[in-house]
Amino acid sequence: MAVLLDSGARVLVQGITGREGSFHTKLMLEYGTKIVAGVTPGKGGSSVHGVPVYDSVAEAMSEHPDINTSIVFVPAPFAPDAVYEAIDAGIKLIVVITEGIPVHDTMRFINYAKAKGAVIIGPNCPGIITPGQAKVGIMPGHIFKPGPVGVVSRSGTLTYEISALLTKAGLGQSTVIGIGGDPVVGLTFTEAMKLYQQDPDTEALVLIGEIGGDMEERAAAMIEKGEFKKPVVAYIAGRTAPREKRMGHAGAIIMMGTGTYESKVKALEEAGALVARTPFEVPELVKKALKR
Amino acid sequence: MAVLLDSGARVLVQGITGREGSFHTKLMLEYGTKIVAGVTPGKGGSSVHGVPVYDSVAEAMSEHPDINTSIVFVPAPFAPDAVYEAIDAGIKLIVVITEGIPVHDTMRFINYAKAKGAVIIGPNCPGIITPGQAKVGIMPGHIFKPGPVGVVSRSGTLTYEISALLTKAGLGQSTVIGIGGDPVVGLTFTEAMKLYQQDPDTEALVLIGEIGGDMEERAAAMIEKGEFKKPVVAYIAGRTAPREKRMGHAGAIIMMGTGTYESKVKALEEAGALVARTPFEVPELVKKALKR
Amino acid sequence: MKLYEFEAKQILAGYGVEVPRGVLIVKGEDVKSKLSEAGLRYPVVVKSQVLVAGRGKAGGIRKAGSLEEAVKLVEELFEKPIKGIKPGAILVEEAVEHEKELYVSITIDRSERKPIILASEYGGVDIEEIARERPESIIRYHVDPFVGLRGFEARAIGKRLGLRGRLLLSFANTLMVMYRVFEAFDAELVESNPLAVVGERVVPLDARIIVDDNSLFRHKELVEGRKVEQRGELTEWEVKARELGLAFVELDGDIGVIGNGAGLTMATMDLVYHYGGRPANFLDIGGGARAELVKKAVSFLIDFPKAKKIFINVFGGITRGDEVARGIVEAVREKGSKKPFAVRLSGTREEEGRRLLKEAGIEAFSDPVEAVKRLLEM
Amino acid sequence: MKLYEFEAKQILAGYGVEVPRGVLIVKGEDVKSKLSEAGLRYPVVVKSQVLVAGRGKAGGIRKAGSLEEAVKLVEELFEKPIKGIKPGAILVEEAVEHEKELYVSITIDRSERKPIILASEYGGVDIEEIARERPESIIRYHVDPFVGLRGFEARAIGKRLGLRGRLLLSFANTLMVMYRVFEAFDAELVESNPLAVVGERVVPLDARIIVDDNSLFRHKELVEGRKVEQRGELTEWEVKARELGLAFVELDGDIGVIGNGAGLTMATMDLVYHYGGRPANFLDIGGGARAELVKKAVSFLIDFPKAKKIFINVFGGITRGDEVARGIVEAVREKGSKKPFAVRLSGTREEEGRRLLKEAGIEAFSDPVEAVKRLLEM
Repeated sequence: MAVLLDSGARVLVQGITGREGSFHTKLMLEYGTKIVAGVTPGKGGSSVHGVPVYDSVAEAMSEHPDINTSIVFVPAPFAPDAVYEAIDAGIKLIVVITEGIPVHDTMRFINYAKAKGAVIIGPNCPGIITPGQAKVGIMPGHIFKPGPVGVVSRSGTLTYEISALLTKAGLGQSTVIGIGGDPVVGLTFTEAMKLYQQDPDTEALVLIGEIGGDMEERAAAMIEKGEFKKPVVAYIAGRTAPREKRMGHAGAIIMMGTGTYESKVKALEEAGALVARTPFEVPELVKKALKR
Repeated sequence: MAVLLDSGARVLVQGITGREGSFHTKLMLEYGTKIVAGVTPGKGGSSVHGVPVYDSVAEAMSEHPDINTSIVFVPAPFAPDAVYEAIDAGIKLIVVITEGIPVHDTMRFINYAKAKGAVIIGPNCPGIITPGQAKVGIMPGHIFKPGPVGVVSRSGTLTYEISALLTKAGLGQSTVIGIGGDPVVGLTFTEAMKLYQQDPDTEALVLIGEIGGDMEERAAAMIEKGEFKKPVVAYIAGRTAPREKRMGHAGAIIMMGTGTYESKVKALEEAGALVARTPFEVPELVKKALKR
Repeated sequence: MKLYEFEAKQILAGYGVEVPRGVLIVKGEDVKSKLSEAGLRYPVVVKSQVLVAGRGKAGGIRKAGSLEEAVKLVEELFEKPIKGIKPGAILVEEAVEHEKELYVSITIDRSERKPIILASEYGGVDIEEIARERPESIIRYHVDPFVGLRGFEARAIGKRLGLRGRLLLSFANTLMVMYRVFEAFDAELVESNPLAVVGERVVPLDARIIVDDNSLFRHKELVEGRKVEQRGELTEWEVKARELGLAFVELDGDIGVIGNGAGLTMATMDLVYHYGGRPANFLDIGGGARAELVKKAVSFLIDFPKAKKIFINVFGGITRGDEVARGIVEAVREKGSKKPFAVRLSGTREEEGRRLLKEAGIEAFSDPVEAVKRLLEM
Repeated sequence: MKLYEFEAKQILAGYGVEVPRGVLIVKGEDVKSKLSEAGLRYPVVVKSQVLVAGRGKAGGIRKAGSLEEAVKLVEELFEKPIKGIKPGAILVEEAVEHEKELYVSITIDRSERKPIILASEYGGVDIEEIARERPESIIRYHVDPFVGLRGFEARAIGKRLGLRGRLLLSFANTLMVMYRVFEAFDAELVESNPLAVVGERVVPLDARIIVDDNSLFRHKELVEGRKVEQRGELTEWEVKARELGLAFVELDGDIGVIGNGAGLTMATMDLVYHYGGRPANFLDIGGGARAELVKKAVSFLIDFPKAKKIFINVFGGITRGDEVARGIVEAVREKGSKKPFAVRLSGTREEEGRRLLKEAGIEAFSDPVEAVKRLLEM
């Protein structure tokens, strides 16, 4: 087992003929991910790195009914449509790499996905990897190795940095999920934690947060309530970062006391998580947590 | 029993302070309908013919939790909002008298009602009456009397004409429903027929149709398939009427062979219904049907 | 409200759809200078802007190879009535060479209570015949009115039409725009026939939009400041009735008919027909009519030359018999009409109403069958 | 993109909301003649059009009792920087006498992934304090993004604010318009504070709209042809960076920072801080950066006077170390910079990259902790 993604994944690449889509299809294939089909409207009939390309998800599904996962590289103006198409075709895990999607669109397709029982990772995310089994994303595969540590992160390169540190320290990963950096994302920390809680392969969780939003505070509340029982090591980026763009009074009223570096660290520490001061402390704290 | 409406109805009048709403509240009360509250936004706290008026359906419901039926007299631009409000408040039978509602609005709130399990009668309809028990509509009450004949009709005044003829002929009515004259209505002939089929008080059904649309053909198909087993007497208005406004080729393609006086009469007769040539033949045919 | 072809195309173009290059010439404008200034490439298509169906077969669409020919044709078409209607404007467009004609429309499916898209790869003038003969060749696709049409659905429809590559994307884009217009304008119909295939693009050679009359309160921009007055397929008397606010439709017979409620009015016409008469019109005074409205309707039928006799059938639920009677009496008195009348009055204050009518010398009945039989004998 | 108050009010007025009568004076226009022509009723409120928060408390909103006073104030405000920013335009509006100030806004609740309406009967400058002290006094209402806000919901919110009668309807109507604007403009925020109660109506005395930058591709009308240039709260160097297409934010310290990826860049700044330094900026070159972009970013920091030393931290997943190194070397060579540098390079071709840097005399590391410690010692 693992979280959301294992060797059973049969992957569709939406936007496969684009520069990014094509490049990462190659890298995912090299990693061993079973990519069975791609979609680019109007380019049906061609192929990319040996992967057949279709005009629509429905056509890809009818030729490859085993598809259960999709990754979206479609440019922002058309990405929401690609997500709806995947949802309506019955795909239950959809990873949206695309950045720059208008937040109203994201909000809508996430609500739609929820109603239809599909999980969205992203948008504007590096994707998901279960080391040694499958990679559905754009992360460099070689820095990961299988092991007992779950990683869930709001940041891309910081995920790579910390995963590489874990690997170097001999701490492999169960599943690593980059949930994406947009204000509104599909899978949240707490939703991911529910999955990690149930995953027997995950013994500890590394949570990589950022200032802004209240996802870290919600994660802390979940630990506090005893709904997440595994040890958690957190790192929060942005201690010295400029404040986010001010969203009028509304932003202040909604966030009221949350969203800052201090509030996040405080909430997590009070809930019993170990909070690293630099990314380089993470492996040490994970070792400490696992020994407890 | 009866169809959709009996003496257990506790009725809310939406748009109660308007000319029509107030006038018909009086007539419905005189008929014995239990009207417990009215709503007109901004006029909460007043009363109409002794019925308390509230600003919102939610407020009316919290004071009168027994409300189970609503009748809407709100002017067209605001009527859809009133319908949504009634649906969201959990009312399961909503009679929309208002005429002139844009069809896109109607289409939306009917789909919404269906998803929420509410029945909409109308819009642009005379309403529903179960003689001797309750009247939720604008029909003249005195022309109806209790009895074994169900009546379902697309036309207002024609319903009165034919019901009065039935009453004069000693044929009382179980429940009379005017489903409304708009192109898109909530309760359709076939949906009403499913209810009449299950109603032990209804022994025969009078179906008053019009040219246009294919509701009569669908009713015929339902009889044909044996899904409606009670005798049906139909009258179709519009034998000499001008064709409907032509909806481009699309209208012709959708209707293809249905929608005319001839197609409706043929379909109904082939399914075994008795079709009256004038409204005045209806009572006689009902008597004939009941004797079989 | 039916929009003219040029209006429909302007709307589509405003949403980014490529339409043929052209110029609109409104009646009274200088045809030659307008055409010269437009700098069109010839040949052009000269199209009479009328709202009647079958315009092409009736000679309202012609081709011109040169400016001179186009000027002549425009002037000719201004004088040519199409099904009785002379155009208020002519649209002159560059002819578009194309390989194929598609059909596509969005309308409301009354039964499903949802928007429906109809599409066919066999577009053009014979689309209805094709729909009759090969109904399976027409694609029918329902849209969820809350979610709207999405791009992949539009492409799936295009694919089923046999379109591929860039042409598929052009079709899907056009269909998406049509759906946006369908929603934005509260349309009962958005249609393009033919939607031409031109290389890797689709171009609407014709376009129709019908806006829901009930929605006009929120589309004032469509009603106000129109370049070309709306008349549609209305006859002279229908236009007059509309100005008076009467729900009137002209028919071929000679018995004038007034009823209250559309269903009862239709049934009244049917009754006339059943007993051997021919209705001259449909005129519905609705529910709860006051004396004034009745007077207006009756006066109108007295003036309407096709109506040789007049049959009024009112079943008064809420409508008061005395009000109806007063309206009739006043109209007859004022107009000094000699047309034979029969009035059926039932419901509230029916006796009083009948008494008033009898006093004025108008035959009044409680049974409409008796009334119509008597009228036809007169 | 933050819209100016006058833009937000124009939009609301376009949807039928009553806003105070006023006139916009753009820098360079003749203040006196513009104000005279406007024919406003005095007293008026003179409002500096800047995009910074706390404009009122900073003296950007003043009252004038006469034309002369208003002219003087406008000229004064044009020269008065608000938090470092001088306005490009001044809005002069008739003062509106009112009984009460409400607060209302629509934004996106990230956690619920739904639009949320916030409303309070205690609007005005102290709304955030009220939210802190009496959070229960703030109404929070989530909207289904597919169904949208409906009138009865807007009225229910108004009722909870204690509004009644026509005032309730006016509030609900204004809130409905705000929601329509929120949707139509892809807004991250639509806010009115205060929303004044004036007899039986509400009038927005201030309005803010923030449009999602990601959506600007479909709101070209907002970007093109603006009356007043957008600068917002950006500093001089932030404006320069934006023109160069760099994701740069100015801070208070003296260590210039470049990273790839927002998270890693923030972590890099935090690392500098952790070891006793103070970051001078945030500069994210993103994933897969080429030599050219690196060169541009490094050159920018060389020019940026606040950055006394420069720390570059690149974890190359896809980014190639040699490309990064080449960019750095070229920038240093071209600028002839003497600023101390430390570069951490990991990932693809890291050895080659470090070799290139060493050859150019720039210290290169694989461990960022080592790198930052070394830089701070220099």
